[in-house]
Amino acid sequence: MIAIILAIVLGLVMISMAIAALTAYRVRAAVLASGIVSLIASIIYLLLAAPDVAMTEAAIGSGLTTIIFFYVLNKIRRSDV
Amino acid sequence: MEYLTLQNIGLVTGFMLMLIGLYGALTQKNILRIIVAFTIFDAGLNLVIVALSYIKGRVAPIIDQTTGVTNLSEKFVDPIPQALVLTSIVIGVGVTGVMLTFALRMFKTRHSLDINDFKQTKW
Amino acid sequence: MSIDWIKLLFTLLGLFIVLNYGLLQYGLIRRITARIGKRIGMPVYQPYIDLVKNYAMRSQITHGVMFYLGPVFRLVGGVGIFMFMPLIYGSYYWSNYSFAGDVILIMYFMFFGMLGMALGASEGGHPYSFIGISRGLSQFTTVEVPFTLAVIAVAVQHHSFSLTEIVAGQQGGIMHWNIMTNPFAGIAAMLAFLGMMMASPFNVVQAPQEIPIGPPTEYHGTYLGLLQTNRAILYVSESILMVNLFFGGATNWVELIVKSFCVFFWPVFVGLVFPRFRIDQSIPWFLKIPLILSIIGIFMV
Amino acid sequence: MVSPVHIVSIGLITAFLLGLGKKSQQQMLVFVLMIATAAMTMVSGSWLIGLMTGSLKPTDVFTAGFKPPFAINLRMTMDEAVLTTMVNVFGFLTVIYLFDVLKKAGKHLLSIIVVFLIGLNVVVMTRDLFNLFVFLEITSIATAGLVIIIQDSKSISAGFKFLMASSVISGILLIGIIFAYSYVGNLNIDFMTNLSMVKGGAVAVFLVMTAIILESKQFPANGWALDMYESAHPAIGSALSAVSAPAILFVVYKLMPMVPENWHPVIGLLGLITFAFSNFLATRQENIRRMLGYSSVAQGGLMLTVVAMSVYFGQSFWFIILGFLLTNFFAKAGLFWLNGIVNSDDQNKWGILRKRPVLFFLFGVFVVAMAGLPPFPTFFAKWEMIMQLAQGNGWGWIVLILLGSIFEIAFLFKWFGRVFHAVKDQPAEPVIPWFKEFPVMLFGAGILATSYYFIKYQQFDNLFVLIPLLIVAAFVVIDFLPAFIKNILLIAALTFYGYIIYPEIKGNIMQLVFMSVFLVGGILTLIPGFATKGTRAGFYPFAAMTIFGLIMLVNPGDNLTFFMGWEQMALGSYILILRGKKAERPAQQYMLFSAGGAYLMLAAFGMLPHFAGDTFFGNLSGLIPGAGVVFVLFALGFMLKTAAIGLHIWLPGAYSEAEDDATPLVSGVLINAGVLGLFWIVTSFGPQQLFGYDIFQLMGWIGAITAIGGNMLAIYEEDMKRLIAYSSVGAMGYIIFALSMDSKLGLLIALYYMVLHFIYKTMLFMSAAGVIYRTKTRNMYEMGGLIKSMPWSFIVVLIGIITLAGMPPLAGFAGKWMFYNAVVMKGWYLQGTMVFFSGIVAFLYLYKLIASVFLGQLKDNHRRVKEAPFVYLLPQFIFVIAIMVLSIFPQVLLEPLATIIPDRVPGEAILWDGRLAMTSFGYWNAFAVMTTVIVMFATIFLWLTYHSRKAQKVKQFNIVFAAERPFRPETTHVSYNMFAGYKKALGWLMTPLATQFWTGISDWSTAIADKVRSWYTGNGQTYAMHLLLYAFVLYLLISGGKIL
Amino acid sequence: MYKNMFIILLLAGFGLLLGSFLLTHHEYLSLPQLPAYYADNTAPEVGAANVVTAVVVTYRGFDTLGEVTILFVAASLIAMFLKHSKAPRHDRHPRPSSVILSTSQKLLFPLIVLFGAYVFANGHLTPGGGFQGGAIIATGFLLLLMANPQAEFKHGLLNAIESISGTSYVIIGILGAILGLGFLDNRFISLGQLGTLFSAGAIPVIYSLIGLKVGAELSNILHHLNEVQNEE
Repeated sequence: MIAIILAIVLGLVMISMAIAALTAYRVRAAVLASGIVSLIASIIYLLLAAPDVAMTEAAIGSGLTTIIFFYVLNKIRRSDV
Repeated sequence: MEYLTLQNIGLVTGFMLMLIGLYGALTQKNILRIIVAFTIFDAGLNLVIVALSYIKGRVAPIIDQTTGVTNLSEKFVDPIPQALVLTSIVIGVGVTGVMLTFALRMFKTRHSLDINDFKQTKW
Repeated sequence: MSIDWIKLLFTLLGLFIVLNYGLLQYGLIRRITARIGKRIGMPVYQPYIDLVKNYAMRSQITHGVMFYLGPVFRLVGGVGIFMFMPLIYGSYYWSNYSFAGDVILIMYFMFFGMLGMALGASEGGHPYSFIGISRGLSQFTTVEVPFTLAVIAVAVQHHSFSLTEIVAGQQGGIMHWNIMTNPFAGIAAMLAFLGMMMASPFNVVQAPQEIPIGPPTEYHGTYLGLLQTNRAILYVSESILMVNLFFGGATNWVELIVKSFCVFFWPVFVGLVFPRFRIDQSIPWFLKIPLILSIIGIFMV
Repeated sequence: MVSPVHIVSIGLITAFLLGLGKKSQQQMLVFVLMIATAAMTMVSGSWLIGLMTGSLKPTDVFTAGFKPPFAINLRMTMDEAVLTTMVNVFGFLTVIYLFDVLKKAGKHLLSIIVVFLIGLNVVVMTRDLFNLFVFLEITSIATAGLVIIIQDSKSISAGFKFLMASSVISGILLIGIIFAYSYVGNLNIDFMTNLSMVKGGAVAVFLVMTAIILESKQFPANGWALDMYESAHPAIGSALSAVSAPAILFVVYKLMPMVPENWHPVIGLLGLITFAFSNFLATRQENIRRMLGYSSVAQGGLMLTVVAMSVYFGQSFWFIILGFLLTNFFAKAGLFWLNGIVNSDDQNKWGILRKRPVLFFLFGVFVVAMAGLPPFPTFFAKWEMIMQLAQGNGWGWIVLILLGSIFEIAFLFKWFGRVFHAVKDQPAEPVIPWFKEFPVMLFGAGILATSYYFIKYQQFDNLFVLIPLLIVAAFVVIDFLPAFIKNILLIAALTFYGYIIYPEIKGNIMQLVFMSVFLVGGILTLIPGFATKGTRAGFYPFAAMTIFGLIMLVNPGDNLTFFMGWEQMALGSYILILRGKKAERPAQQYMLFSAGGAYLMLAAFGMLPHFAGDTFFGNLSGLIPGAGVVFVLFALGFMLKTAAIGLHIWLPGAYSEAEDDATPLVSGVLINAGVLGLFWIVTSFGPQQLFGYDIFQLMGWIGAITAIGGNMLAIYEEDMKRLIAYSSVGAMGYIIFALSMDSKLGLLIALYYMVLHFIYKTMLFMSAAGVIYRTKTRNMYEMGGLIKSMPWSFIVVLIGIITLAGMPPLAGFAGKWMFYNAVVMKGWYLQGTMVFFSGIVAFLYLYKLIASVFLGQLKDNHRRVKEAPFVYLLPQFIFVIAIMVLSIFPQVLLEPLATIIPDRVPGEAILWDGRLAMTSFGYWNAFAVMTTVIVMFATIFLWLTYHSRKAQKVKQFNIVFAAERPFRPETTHVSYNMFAGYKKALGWLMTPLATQFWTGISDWSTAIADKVRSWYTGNGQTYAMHLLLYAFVLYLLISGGKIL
Repeated sequence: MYKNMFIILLLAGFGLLLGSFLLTHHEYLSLPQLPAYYADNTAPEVGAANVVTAVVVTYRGFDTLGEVTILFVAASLIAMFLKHSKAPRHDRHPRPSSVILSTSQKLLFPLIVLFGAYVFANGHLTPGGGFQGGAIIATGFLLLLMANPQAEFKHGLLNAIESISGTSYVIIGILGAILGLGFLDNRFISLGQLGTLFSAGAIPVIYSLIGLKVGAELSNILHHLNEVQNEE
């Protein structure tokens, strides 16, 4: 039951983060938000008995992707990114 | 209440993320945001897949002391979707990386990140 | 095929009669026309004088082969129409060479002379002859339409294209004439006949300087003589055609001459009354009234 | 035997090892790549050969050693062998073709290329759904990498659009896969055929299928693909088109077993819509690469249809799909590669190819093959497809296919024509490296070889199909010889062919008549060719093709041969017309109308088996319900060739702009093909009704109007050849009218006129050719007085026009006489009068023709003009003799012709009493008329000659002119605007309604195409949305609005 | 705006489609045949404790090969796309990294790499494997980059690692086909004792190679992104 409540909460946070990612003023924030979405996803994966996936998501989906994003953002120096 | 299972929560959340991601991909003007939206779509998709592998009350498909070596098919969750998601995540990062490089180059050619500025070819 | 020499003789005799008749008729008509116009006019025998004079002329020139052949074609056309037409109903010897073909042959043979003449005149190179020819051909195309329809109407009525048959069908009194049994076709044909004769009001084709038919400026001497000969024969032949088609034909020479004279007088009469049409007026005219009449005529059958 | 999996391992090892390479070793790396692709080719090729010869059995490769569904398995059967071989051969050639690019590009590109090939190979071979997904992704990313070989802003943004689209597609696919898994519990295609039966499983099938269909670039959700085609390097475009698309379609094929039966037509229809619309839009394309892109997409659509309907097509499936697949493979790749060689998307720049005969020839081969004309595989595939569809009453489908095909022909031949006439001020001798030429030539050889096997597979009658084709091929090969040798050879070939064919057909007078018209016409029209100097490259193969195409029509034996002959003739004559100096547009029109007619016929051929079984035309006499439609389609098809009014606008341009001495062939001879067809249907169908209306009645009116229209239009022509051309329209109207009377006399007239028209029209065109050859102009107002320098030509024209006009005593009168009898017997007075009127109208233009060219004043610049060359005159006088014989003894022709007419046809025939022809209405004795006229003529002529023997010849300037030099000299020529009065009076009759109509259609289609293609906004996002929209609509179509 | 509404409608339709899945789908009560087979037979057949790993590396090893290839082709594409500018170095405006970063990097990098190696080498026993391990290694590399943005890396080394590990992977796959039962079969090396490091036949080898390769590829991507000329 706790797992379910936790899952619901995490799910809601994910969805709101996703919406935040689309509405954020700065692209950086959007990228960060999407990184958080991935991160939370990896927690949910743990709840769903998928530790392998959780690790991968955390390392790649959340970590690396965000890093690559920031690299690119750094290369594009603009006020609104 | 009977629908309020972990799997269904995962599925619904995943679907929502997919839709949000798609909406973003179809409405955002900034190329980088479009890519962000696609990653959200991917995340939702992966969540759906993993959620499908889940069976209530079972454990991760890894043999250890707690599971023993017998009757594993009644103890484990489905390993296949998990394997698929592994692949899917890696593919996702590959595609995202490629798209980002494209975005970088597109920005270099036109000094813009607006998707509407890249309509050199049409009709 | 053995040649029937006696028939040939009769045909030539007929040709001679028709030639004389044509010349006299022409003179007479000119005379009458002049009288109506309050002029004295030329003597009736004037065409003979013209003819003889022209044949006797000595200084002759030619622009080339086709110029030379033009009058030949023309006269062949005229004589041909005569040759292929039965003159007197019921007479073997006076049926000429009508065994070679029916009314269609005659209708198409009219073009023969015209074409040759047109070509001959063209070779002269004078622009006016081109203009005249273009007018003549233009008008002729539209004249032929109602006429052909009328002929078809008659042919259908008698179930034959053969002139002999058609004449045969009209025997037995004036009420059997096609002009009576099928007045629409008859009238249409008579209107078309006006154009065929190129008489006023449809004589813009022959308007003085632009004349391909009749004595043009280019043609003189023998050429002109040939053309005049042709005119005499052709006009009479066409009249006879009309007689055969619509006025019951003729069983003897007198009847033939009387009838054809009357038929011939019709365009003269009209010409005296009406002013000349321009070419672009005459074309639609032929495609209106005569055409409609002939169509009615054909559906009457 | 090497396991197919080693295609992958070889490739991957190469790809990975390439990473070790250094910059300085780049050239070596390229060779390594070459060797690797060659090795891959050998593996798949050896499987292909092994499977074909039967030495190998179809195999499954079990990866990891577990049987499916426990592990992924790759399959290698004939299908996979073909496709992987295609992919790998193509890869090998691409590496060669891109040699210069790759030498500079760096090792990464090499890796990407080989990974791309691996991706495609596995996509073809794998039987696992998720594995398919993975390798599709590989292919996608590799494609994105290949698109940016040219790193310009266009290709980069196109690549990005592609990535967006493929993200959406792969999302849909993955969702579908996962749904499928959750329903059936495994991922192997062979174990989920029952997927759609499971409750909810249809959704999974739908998603997977939709994704694959979207991946196959179906209209209209394919903007991304088009942009890619437009901006990518041509070699890459060719890869996308030639191997990517087939691989995806093969996936569709693999997945079809799990698709419910009732979806097949929907998917098929979507493919056809793509085919029709993409081709339609391609007509508006100026950019070559984008046009080829549209074309590729269209081909993909067509193949999707075939694949989707594979169950329906049954036995013929492989034949059809291979036809499309291989043609697309060879031809599209070849065209893209040529684009790379020319290195320009501007059609006018393609003139470079004209300097390279071999490349240009291959270009033509590719275009023709794409367009689906014989003898290339698409032609047979399309035929078979339509026959199959017709059996299932798929008329709507047929309409779409034919529409698409006609658009396809439109843009392909527009392009071809443009290139043919491209300005030649290109760099003198373009340097084309061997490695660019080699693949093109190889693929050219490939398509020719494929065609050969397709023809062989059909098992045609050798004498009527194979020998002609071989002769044509031989003339292609010997095209470098001087013209006169080829001329002799072709005439000899035709004569010889006539010799061997005669025993085959001598029992059948109809075939004999048409065969002799085509053969004799062919030979005689070739004779003037002796006057040309040089090699006259490209003329003889197509002259041969035209003539032999015509010959194939005569004794076809089956419908396919007839149609093949028809198309072949159209193609050959198209080229002959195109060779004219200003013939680009007319030839294009000609092609379009020809193709339109051909496709109408094709549809009719599809319907025919419903009524007649498999036999050629069969016994169709009597009223069969519904046969009227077939009849109308055929009639329209043939009347397009005979240029019935409304369908005639291609004719004057095509005939007049063709090379002068080729015109007699394409007009006088060729037009009889239409007559042949019409005669065939009229006799075999008999009277038919359409919606209760008698079709013959309608045809009669069409004929009458055509006769008037054609002749009316001829009157006002200032151009000699156009005038004669319009006269052909009129004559054809006459024939159509005669045929539609459906009486013994009527058919006889048609046949007689066919022969006669052939004689005098060929003669007139040759005469015109001779005049034009000498005067170098076609405008009649620039001529005049040529009788003096060209008397022989004049005589020919004079006889020609007397015959044409139907004046006694020449042969034309026979037609007129029979005509009157027939009309009166039939009772079609009004139509008859119209035709008659047209006959008189003919006098006007005939007079104009002869008078303004040969009579009147000689022009200054023509003073030194000589008589036309002997080789021009010779055939003309052969025709003159023929006319004379026919004039005196018409029964020589008329009696045999009368035996052709079947007994079924009502009405009375001509009775012959010696030389006297009789009907119940009239009579006519040609001999007597001729004799009389000759005697009269001779008498008068001799008398005149005697009388005016001293006539003095007048020189030209003996006539006084008084005129100033006007601004436009031609306006003072008497023949200019000659029948002005007539025009004023009857000009309204020739309001160019037909031209307006067709121009309108063209304008409208342009406008619509512009509207439709504005759908492709160029915005990647919009394209992504299209994908979803497409999926949505597809869902509605499949489900009918209900939940699946 | 209408366009957005339209897209929302479209997505609503898509959502309905997905929703219909929720309606028809039911959570498994027991595993279907195929995953049940994996669960039961992984240990005896493949010898891996981690069933997911067994599926990834052996049963669906071909997928994984593809996956590696995807990363490879993506890395190649990025490398090709972001060719190093030929502009001289001094054009750039170096921003020295903080002292903390540069010192911690020296300490952390080996640790991170070691951890990554641990993750992939134990992939058949515990959660984790080549991809995760590779990503971790790449993170270490990232640290390196951040500490020395201007450092000249021998990406030849990265390339060599990538190439050799990739090639070895394929060769092991071929060995599986020759010595074992099929391409990528892990059983040509003895399966060993379940649950120990040297068990599960070739799986640890393969996963290590994958780990190395993925690590090298991801590092390469980061490296190339780092090298690309900064936008003015």
